This record gives sequence, structure tokens and C-alpha cells, in this order.
Amino acid sequence: MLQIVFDSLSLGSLYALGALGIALIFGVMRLVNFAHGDVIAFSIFALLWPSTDALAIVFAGQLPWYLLIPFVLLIGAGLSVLCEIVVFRRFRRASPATMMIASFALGFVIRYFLLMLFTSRPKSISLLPMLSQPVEIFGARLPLLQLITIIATVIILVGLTLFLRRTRFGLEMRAAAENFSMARMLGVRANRVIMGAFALSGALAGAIAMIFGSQTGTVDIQMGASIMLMAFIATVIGGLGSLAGAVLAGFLLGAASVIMQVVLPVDARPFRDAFVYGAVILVLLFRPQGLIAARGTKERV
Amino acid sequence: MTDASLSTLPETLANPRKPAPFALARKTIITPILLSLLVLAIAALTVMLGSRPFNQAMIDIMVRVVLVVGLYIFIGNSGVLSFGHIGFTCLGAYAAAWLTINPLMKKASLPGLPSFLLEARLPYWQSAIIAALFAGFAALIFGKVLMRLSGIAASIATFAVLAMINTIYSNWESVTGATSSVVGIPIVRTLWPYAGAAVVAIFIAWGHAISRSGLALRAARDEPTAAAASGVDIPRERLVAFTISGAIMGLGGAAMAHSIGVVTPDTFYLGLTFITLSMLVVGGMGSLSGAVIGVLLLSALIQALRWLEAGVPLGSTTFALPKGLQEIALGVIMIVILALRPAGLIGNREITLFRVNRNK
Amino acid sequence: MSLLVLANIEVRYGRLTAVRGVSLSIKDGDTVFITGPNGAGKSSLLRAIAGVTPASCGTIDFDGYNITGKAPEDIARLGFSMVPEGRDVFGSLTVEENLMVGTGMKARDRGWKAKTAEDLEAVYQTFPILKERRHGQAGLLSGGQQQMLVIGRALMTNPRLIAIDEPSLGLAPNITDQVYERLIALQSLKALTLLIVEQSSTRATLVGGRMLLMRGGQIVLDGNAREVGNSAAVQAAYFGYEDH
Amino acid sequence: MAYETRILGKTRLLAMAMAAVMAAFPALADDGKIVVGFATAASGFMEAYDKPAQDAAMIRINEINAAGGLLGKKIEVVSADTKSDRAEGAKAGLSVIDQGADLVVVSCDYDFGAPAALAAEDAGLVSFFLCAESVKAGIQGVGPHSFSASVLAAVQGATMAEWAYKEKKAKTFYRLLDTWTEYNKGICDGFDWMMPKIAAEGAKLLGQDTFKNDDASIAAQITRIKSLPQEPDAIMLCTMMPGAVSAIKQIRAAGINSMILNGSGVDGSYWLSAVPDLSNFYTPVQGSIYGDDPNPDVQKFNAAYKTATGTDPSSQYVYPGYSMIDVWAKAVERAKTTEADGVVAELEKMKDEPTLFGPRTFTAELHHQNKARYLIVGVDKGKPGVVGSWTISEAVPMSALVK
Repeated sequence: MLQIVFDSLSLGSLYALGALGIALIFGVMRLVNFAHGDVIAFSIFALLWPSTDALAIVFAGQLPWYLLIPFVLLIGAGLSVLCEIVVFRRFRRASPATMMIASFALGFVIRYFLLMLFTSRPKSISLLPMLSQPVEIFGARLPLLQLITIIATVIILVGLTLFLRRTRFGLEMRAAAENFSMARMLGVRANRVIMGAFALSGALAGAIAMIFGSQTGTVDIQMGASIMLMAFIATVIGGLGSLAGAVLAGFLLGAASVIMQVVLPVDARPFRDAFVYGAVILVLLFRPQGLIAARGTKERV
Repeated sequence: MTDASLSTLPETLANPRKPAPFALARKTIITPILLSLLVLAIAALTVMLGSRPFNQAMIDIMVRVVLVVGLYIFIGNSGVLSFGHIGFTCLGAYAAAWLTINPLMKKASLPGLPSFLLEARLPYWQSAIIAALFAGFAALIFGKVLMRLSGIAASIATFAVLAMINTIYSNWESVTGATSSVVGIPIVRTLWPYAGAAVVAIFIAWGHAISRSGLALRAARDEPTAAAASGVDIPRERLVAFTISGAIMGLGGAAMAHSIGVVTPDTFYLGLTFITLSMLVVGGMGSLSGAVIGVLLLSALIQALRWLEAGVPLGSTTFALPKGLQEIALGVIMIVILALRPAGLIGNREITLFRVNRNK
Repeated sequence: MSLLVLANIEVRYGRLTAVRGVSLSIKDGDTVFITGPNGAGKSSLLRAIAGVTPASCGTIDFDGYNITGKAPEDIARLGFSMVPEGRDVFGSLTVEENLMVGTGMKARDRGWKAKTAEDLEAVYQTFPILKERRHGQAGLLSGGQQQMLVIGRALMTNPRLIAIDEPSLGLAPNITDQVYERLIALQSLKALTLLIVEQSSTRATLVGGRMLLMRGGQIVLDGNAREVGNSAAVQAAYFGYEDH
Repeated sequence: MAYETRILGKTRLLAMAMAAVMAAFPALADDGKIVVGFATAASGFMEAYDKPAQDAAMIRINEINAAGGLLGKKIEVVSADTKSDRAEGAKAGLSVIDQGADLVVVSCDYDFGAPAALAAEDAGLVSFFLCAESVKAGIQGVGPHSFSASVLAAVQGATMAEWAYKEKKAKTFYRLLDTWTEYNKGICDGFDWMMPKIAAEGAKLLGQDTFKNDDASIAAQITRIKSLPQEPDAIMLCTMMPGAVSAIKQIRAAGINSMILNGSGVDGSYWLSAVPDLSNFYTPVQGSIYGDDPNPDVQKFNAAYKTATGTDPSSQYVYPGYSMIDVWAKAVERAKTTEADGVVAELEKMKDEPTLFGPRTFTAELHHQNKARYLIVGVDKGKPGVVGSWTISEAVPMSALVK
């Protein structure tokens, strides 16, 4: 039982962090950023030296962990900010559909750039191998990594909350997320806030990449896609624009997935995702604005 | 923004008695005719001049025209982005497979099918019609539940439908063959049936757009409050569009099945969803002409980049793009087009003979 | 001296023209009402000045700077504070956080912290209810309190001019009275310029000041509120045939 | 009007483009040479799988050409890129056929190769899947002229089950299936067929579960294994890259030390760094890439491959490409023609035809291997090496293959 709680939490952590990255950007510019998954993939590939060989040539991946983690976070944040400056800045006045397709096209560009450098073959990388040991807690024997994932997520969430609540930048960002044009009329600098949101979101992508990479030991140009999809769904059922909602929904999705896997009979287990998505539709029907509707978020899509 | 909102409602809504549709039909029929002529002209040129791979490439493009026009019927008219339509394509493709594969093969590979399907072996055009009806029916059922939603919640709900269809079709061993390819679908390699399907889709889209329901839906897209106030039942009109577009997507699915002779669930998932959506948005989401021209231009672009990648002789040397650059270039060009023309190449207009109409 | 000068402003939404060729000059320290029927283009004009929906043609000067086509935040930083229609408080933020959002633009100035604390205290003095609820969520305030909050929030930016769109919308008459009372008191206290959009001319007639009447995207009447307030032209503007 | 001219301009462009295509692909059927057409992925994600096998095929083609060619003619090679896309695959197939291919080689994976193979079948040509391991890559899916160069996935599952029971004395088994692809299911199908046979002799299936290759975590599945009353002796893991590494890593990280049995899809040392000190891990392979193959000719081939491509073989999936050209060329020699029916008839006569990578048999019912000799590669403390060889006691019957 306890094991199931841990399983749900660790899977939910990934979804929650992903959803947070998407909600941050959606909040300030109504952009559903489909390139987010590719930012995740990119941040982890940055640890490898470009090569088309099957064997991965580890480059920055050999750094000690206290350098490795900031490096990956920086790469994510940097790429994300770059996307904003080069691409999304030109779409400020575009409709959400147009922005969404542009973000998809951008993700496509990043993915094929990686493909060109590294080929499509999944590469293996041993990140933080010391985390692959099992530990025992309250009678549940779980991989250290699972525990670290949960702890890291909690730290990130607390840190982000403090940042948003205690700093001026956080205040401006929250105001902008709720009503962007009003915030601008109060002198909040649009570009600065949006870039900040992209940087945070990118750093979150880097964090996911780290966790996911050390959990799976593989890097793959598609690796961000499945998390991105779940995160996207979590953002919507959480209530678009609501950061708390995104996190909550992320954990709920994780729990739903794990619990379905546990309770479904073996023949129905391959259909697990159909049940999860069915639940998503139900939630949307009963709460179309999401679990925690962001106040003042007008329907613009 | 609320200034003068009522005036943008089409006259037909303000004046329900006026026999406007026929006048409207006369005024606008030139658009589908021109688009169809364009499609047929390309088909004719291909049949006269093209090699077999080129013919196959054109078949793909015609299938895409059907799919993107199908998307336009719902997305363009309602303004609600749907990620789920490719699910109906999947339904259509498998329905076509069930109806046309040799019964002997079906008994071996898809034993779970009901007996009337196991025995069936229809010509491709009949199967395509039934596939379209089946997909339309599925769209009706799903739409009944989903059309209450709007905005991004609706988009996600449609995506959930796609994911559900995909999960079920990927695992229902005895009926869909799960993830394995279903083979034995008769392959139709002549271009004309596909061009015909594209023309049919274009005319259905036009017919819907000028129908009362289509007009009401577009009015609701542009001015939801005003439209609701003048008695437009938005969920109902959306459902009509959703059903029709679902049927067209099903038709496209059947066409796809017959064009390569193999269906698998993962063909009908995110990749196809995004490429068709991109074509619609790049062409112009709110316009039928945009849908058709988006497909033709992006497909032409993709082909051109592929030829460049394969190498083009320039004098004594061969110029070739490095491998993989084709996709990158495609993404970049799409971004540039959208940055320059956020409403798409055609925007909200339709092509006609004499002038470019707005909003029809 | 003119604080705000508009020359030949036009605002379009697609093929719809909301404001056609408005020219106007507002003196420092004035109280100016813009009135007119629904759809006359009043809000569009304000939004154009604030840079939210840029004018499609014409020029706007504020405090001697050409602000045509400038971003809203840059216009705000020059001392133009906009209070849009529908109040737009940041509902999930606390009252005090709402008040603080606009203070960031001076954050580099010396003595900013002390100045901000002082400003905050001044706003609380003007609107004691805000002090009482300062740690509560702004979204939970009543309509009148929210209106006070947005005015207080605008004041926190130390503006030269406050533009308010429909301050009385959805408020009970006695609350509206309170809001106006405070506004007028503030104006004389801080030498503010007020630009107020109201659909009805009644309030303008009561408060006094300059009154502009808009219809069909144009200014059709300009004069002292008490004098033109109920003239035949005003009646015609409201009840006459509309065609836009 | 502006749009009218634009459209006219576009059609003109298309006409020009079409002319360009026609010039690029002249439809030739020259009998003076033998053409092998590769409708494989030269880009996109299948490239990583198609390219190595195709390189191996080229080595055999070059050897044949160096030895004087086939039926006295040189083998020419044409190719078209499927871009790892099914619709493009059909085009690529038609394209190499138009270039006069006598043999159409299609993508490694059944799903991606089928469209091109169907095009070849339509044109009455022999088609070979580079390394597809589904029974459908052949008569059952494409038609009577289609073959696969590899061994059925089911044979891998059956081999591992029987070998683990007989050689490693594994008594209790657990089955973990990744439902992502047909290949994965094929491995487990073979395991399912073998399980009752060894169960009759005392083995036991403790339980089973499924997951999906791109699942972010398989924690729930692992919890189910851990809640078994006893840890299974062996876990049959029916999966493939990239999810396989993730699954293996998570299984070991959870402290489960059971023997892990796999399909050939996880062969290769390139990923082993992801699971430090991996042990008790076994994979069936057609030949060893680790320099310890009992057949010295395989080691010679490995060297030739390195000379040709600059890298060592990355997994056993390079080998089927070589065997493919080998058996096809033998059939052509025997039939004295490249004409499809003759070649097919000769191929179907092959029984235990020796190749560098084990004997090959084709029959009129099955153009695929339902029984094969497999080397077993074991990984011990992160070091892979051949630990044995096994051939299943009886061929996997059609009833277990076609469900």
C-alpha cells in the first residue's frame, strides 16, 4: 500500500513538474508550448558529445553532481529563453492556435536537430549511478532514486512557491499570469516577465530531464513526448493558468496511472491509458475550467 | 471589443425568413468549383506526366486534402481546435480494412470480427462510404458528450478521444490486430478515386459552410454572446459540424488505407494530427480555400525539400541538403509563414473569380 | 499646458472601425468625462491611449513624449495609469500584493522602499477598508471594494493621469457616490488629471468638469459638463438612430 | 485575381517538378544487369536499424561482385529513402521498382517495410525484409514472394525459456510484456508456447504484467513483482529499445536480482553503461559482436564490417542483411534467373542451408525461421560474452505464430 503511494508520487512528480513548466508559460502568454518536450530532450542530450555512433560519448555528463545539475538546468533555461527570443516573441499578437502550431514546428526543428547530431538511436548514459540503489523506508523497499525524485520535486515546488510569493519578480509574474494586459498597464515589463517564465519553465524541463534520465538510463529524442502529453493534460484539468492546479492534476494523473495498473485485471491492463483518458474526459465534463479554476483567466482559446 | 457586435451576424440569422441560402449558394459556389478544378488539374497533369512514385505522392496529397478539409469543417467553422479528428480517420481506415480484406485472411488475422464483417468483401468505393458513415456516427456519439465543452477544454477532451481510440485499437487483438499492421487491403493505385474524394470533401465542406447550421456556427465563433442571444444553440451546431467532419475524416482514413494497403494504429496518432493541423493553420484556419491551399503548398514544399535532399544536379556537381535538414527547413519555413501571416496564408478569405471575399 | 494630446486617432478591429479621427487635448489637472452610448468607441479610445490596442492611425503625445505605438508598460512608466472596465483586480493575489504590482517600475530609485511604504499607508488612509482586508484575497472583495482597490493600485504608481473606464459599472448608487467622493478628493490632493469614461452623462453633470460626448466613433460634443449635460444634442446622441 | 495567378504559377511549378522527377527516375528494365533495390530508411528513426543491416548486405554484394558477379552479371544497387514513414515507404518501393530492381529489400521492421513490400508483391517481385521478426513479414502478411532475413521473435522467447529451464535450472518465471510493438508480443508468444512444455516438467509461471515502452515509470509493475511470495528465478522481458533500458534499470534499482531473459532487440553493449554492473542478464543472438563468436568467419565478417563502415557492429541486427543476400544469391544461381517465381521456388527448397549465422530453412508455408540456432550472450558485471548456444527442441508451430 505504502509502495503504491510512493509509486504514484514519483510518477506524479514528473507529470507535475512538466505541467508546471507548461502552465508557467501558458499563464503569461496563452501559449501551449508543444516544444517543451523537446526542450526536455535537448537538455539531456547536451550532456553527450554529438556523434552518430551507437555508443554515447559522454561529455558534460561526467561532471560531479553539484556541477552537473546546474549545467542541465541552465541548458534547459537557456534553450527555452532562446526559443522565446527567436520565435515566440514574434507571435505575441497571434491567436493561440497559431502559437500552438508555431511551438509544434519549433519542437519539430529541435527534435530533428538532435536527430541530425545524434541519430534516432537511443543512447545510454549513466547519470548519478549512486541513486540506483534500493533503500528501505517504513517497510517499503524502493529505489533511492524514487525517493530522491519525490524529495527533489518537493524542494522545487517549495522553492518555486517561495520565489513566486516572496520576490518582486514572482509577484509580477503571478499578476501577469492572471491578467497580462492589466499587469502591463501597471508598468510590468512584458518581455522581462515572459523571459523569466521561459527561463523557469526551461529549468523545470532540465530538472525533468535529469530525473527521467537517471531513472531510465537512456536518452532518446522522443523522450520528452510522453511526459509532455501527460503534463499538457494535467495543465488543462488543473485549470489553465493555475500553477497549483497543474501540480495537483499532475499528481492525480500519476496516481490514476499507477492505481489503474494495480487494480485492473491483467487482460484489461493494456487498455490502462484508455481508462485514464476516459477519466480525463469525465473531469473536463464536470469541471470544464479545471480543478482549480484560475480566477480572472478569461477563456481565450 | 463589444462594439457593434450584432452587425457581424450574417443576415440569415437576423432575418430567418429570407431565402438567403440559395442566393448565398450562387454567390459562393465559385470557390469549391475553383478548388476542385485545381485538384483535378493537378490530378490530370500527374496522370499524364508523372512516374509511379510521383503518382503515389499525389495520392498522398489528395488524401491529405480530404483530411484537412475534414478538419476545416469543424475547426474552421467552430473555432475550436480539435486534436482528436485523426481518431475518426483511424476508425474509417479500419472500417475500410474490415470491409475489403479477403474473408479468408480476415478469419485468420481478425477472428473477433462479427460475422457480417467477416463475410464482407466490398468494392473500395462502397467501403469508403460505409467507413465515412461509421466514423461520422462515432463522431456523433463522442460529440454528443463533448460539444458541451468549449475552448481548450474541448481541445483536450478531443485529444483524450484520440488517445482512447488509439489505445483500444492498439490492443484489441482479435478485432484490430492490435499494434500489428493489418494487411490485405486492396491497394488502389490510380489517382482519380482520390481526387474524386477530395472534390467530394470540398463540396460537402462548402455545402455545410453555407447551410444555416454552418452560418450559425461561424456567427457563434466570431460573436459567441451575440449568437447565443439570437437563439443559436451552439453545442447543437457544433455537433452537426463535428459529425460531418468526422465522416470526412473517416473517408480520408479509408482513402489512406487503400493507398498503402496497410493500417496500423500508430499511423493515426500524433504525427498525422500535427501535420494536418499545421497544414490547416498555415493555409488559414477559417477558410476552405486555406485548407486546400495549405495542403498543396506544404506538400509541395515537403516534396521540394526532399528532392533537394536527394540531390539536384547543378552543372557538373550535385547539390544536396544534408540529411535531416529537410525537416528542420520545413519547421523553420512554417514558423516564418506563421510569423508573417498569423492568420495563415489565405487568412479568413476564400478565393473567387473576381475578388477575394472575406468571411464569405 | 496640455498633458495629453491626441491627433486624428483611428482604431480598427478587423474591418470594424471603432474610433474615427478623434483629436483632443487635455490640460494638466483637468477632470474630463467621456460619455456616449454603448458602442460609441469610448473604451476603444482609452485602450488606444494606454497602448493596449494600438491606434491604426494618428498620433498620441503624453507629457511631451510621443507615445504612439509604445508598449503599455512604457506608457504606464510615463505616468499614465489606466483602470480598465470591469475592474480587473488580480483575484488570486492579496489586496496588498495587488497594490504592490505597479510599484516595481520605480524599484531602482533611491529610497524606493520608504517611498512605497509611505504610498501604501496613504492609500490605506484613503481607503481604510483595504487596510482591514489587506491579507485577504482580492477576488473576495465586494464590487465597491474592488473599485477602491484598483484606484488605490493606480495611485501606487504615482501617476500624472488616471484614466478610468466606467467606475460606476455594476455598483449600487451609494457606493458609486463614495467612489467618486474619494476620486475627487484625491484629485485635488495630488493634482491628478482624471479621464473618466461613463455611459451616462448624469454623473458628469453632477461632478462637473469638461465633458466630451462620443457617438459612432467620433466626438460630437465638447464643453463644460454642467452646461452641456442635458442639452438637446446629448438627448439626440443617446436616443437618436444608430448606425455604425 | 492575385490568387488566381498564384495558383497558375503553382501548377506550372508542379509541372516543372514533375518533369524533374521523370528525368530523375527513368523507368528502366535493363536485362544486362541485376539490380537490388533498397527501399529502406536513410533518414528518420528507422535509419538507425536499417543502415547497419544494409551495410552488411552491401558487404555480401561486394563479395559476390568481386568474385565475378551473379549469373555472370554485376549486381547493381539502387535505393530510395522511406524517411521512416509508411506512406513514403510505398513510394520508395515503387521508386526502386521503377529503377528496375529484381530484388526489393525493405525496412527492418514489418510495419515500416510492409508498404514497400506490398508494392513489390504487386509488381511480382521478390521482397526481403532486412530483419523483421514478425510472421507477417512473409507469406502471411505480404504475399508469396516476400521473405524475411531474420528469425521469428517467437523463437527468441521460446529459446530463452527452454534454455533458462534446461541450462540454468530456472524453475519459476515471470512474464513482463511491453505492448508497444508486435515484435515484443511475438517474443512473449514464443514464451507462452514454450511455458506449458517446461511447466509439464516442473517449471512455474508466477505471474505476468504489461507496460508500455514510453511509460515514464514502471514502478507499479515492479511493485507487483516484489509483492510475489518469492522472487522469480527468471523474468521474461518482452520489450525493445529504448524502453528496455529503462525497465531493466528500474527492475535492478528496485533490488530484484532475478535472471532477466530478453529478445535479441536488447543486444549490444552501447547501452550497458546505463545499468552499472548489470549481471544475470541473457540475450539470444544470431552471431556475437563481442569478438568471441565460436565461428571464426563471423569474426572475419566483423572485421570486414569495421573496414567498410568504420565502426564495429553495434548489435546482432547487422547480420541478417548479410545472410539475406547470401541466400537470395544462392537461389538465383540455382534458378539461373532473377525471375521471381524461379527464385522463390529455389528459396523454398532450402532446408538447413548453412549461412554464416546459422542454418536457414524456407518452406512454401513459411518464409521465415521458426527454429534456429541461437548463441546466448550473458552479461556479467557489465561485461557481455557468449555463454552458450541453444536450438529449441521443436520448431514453433504456426498455431502459436498466427493468433
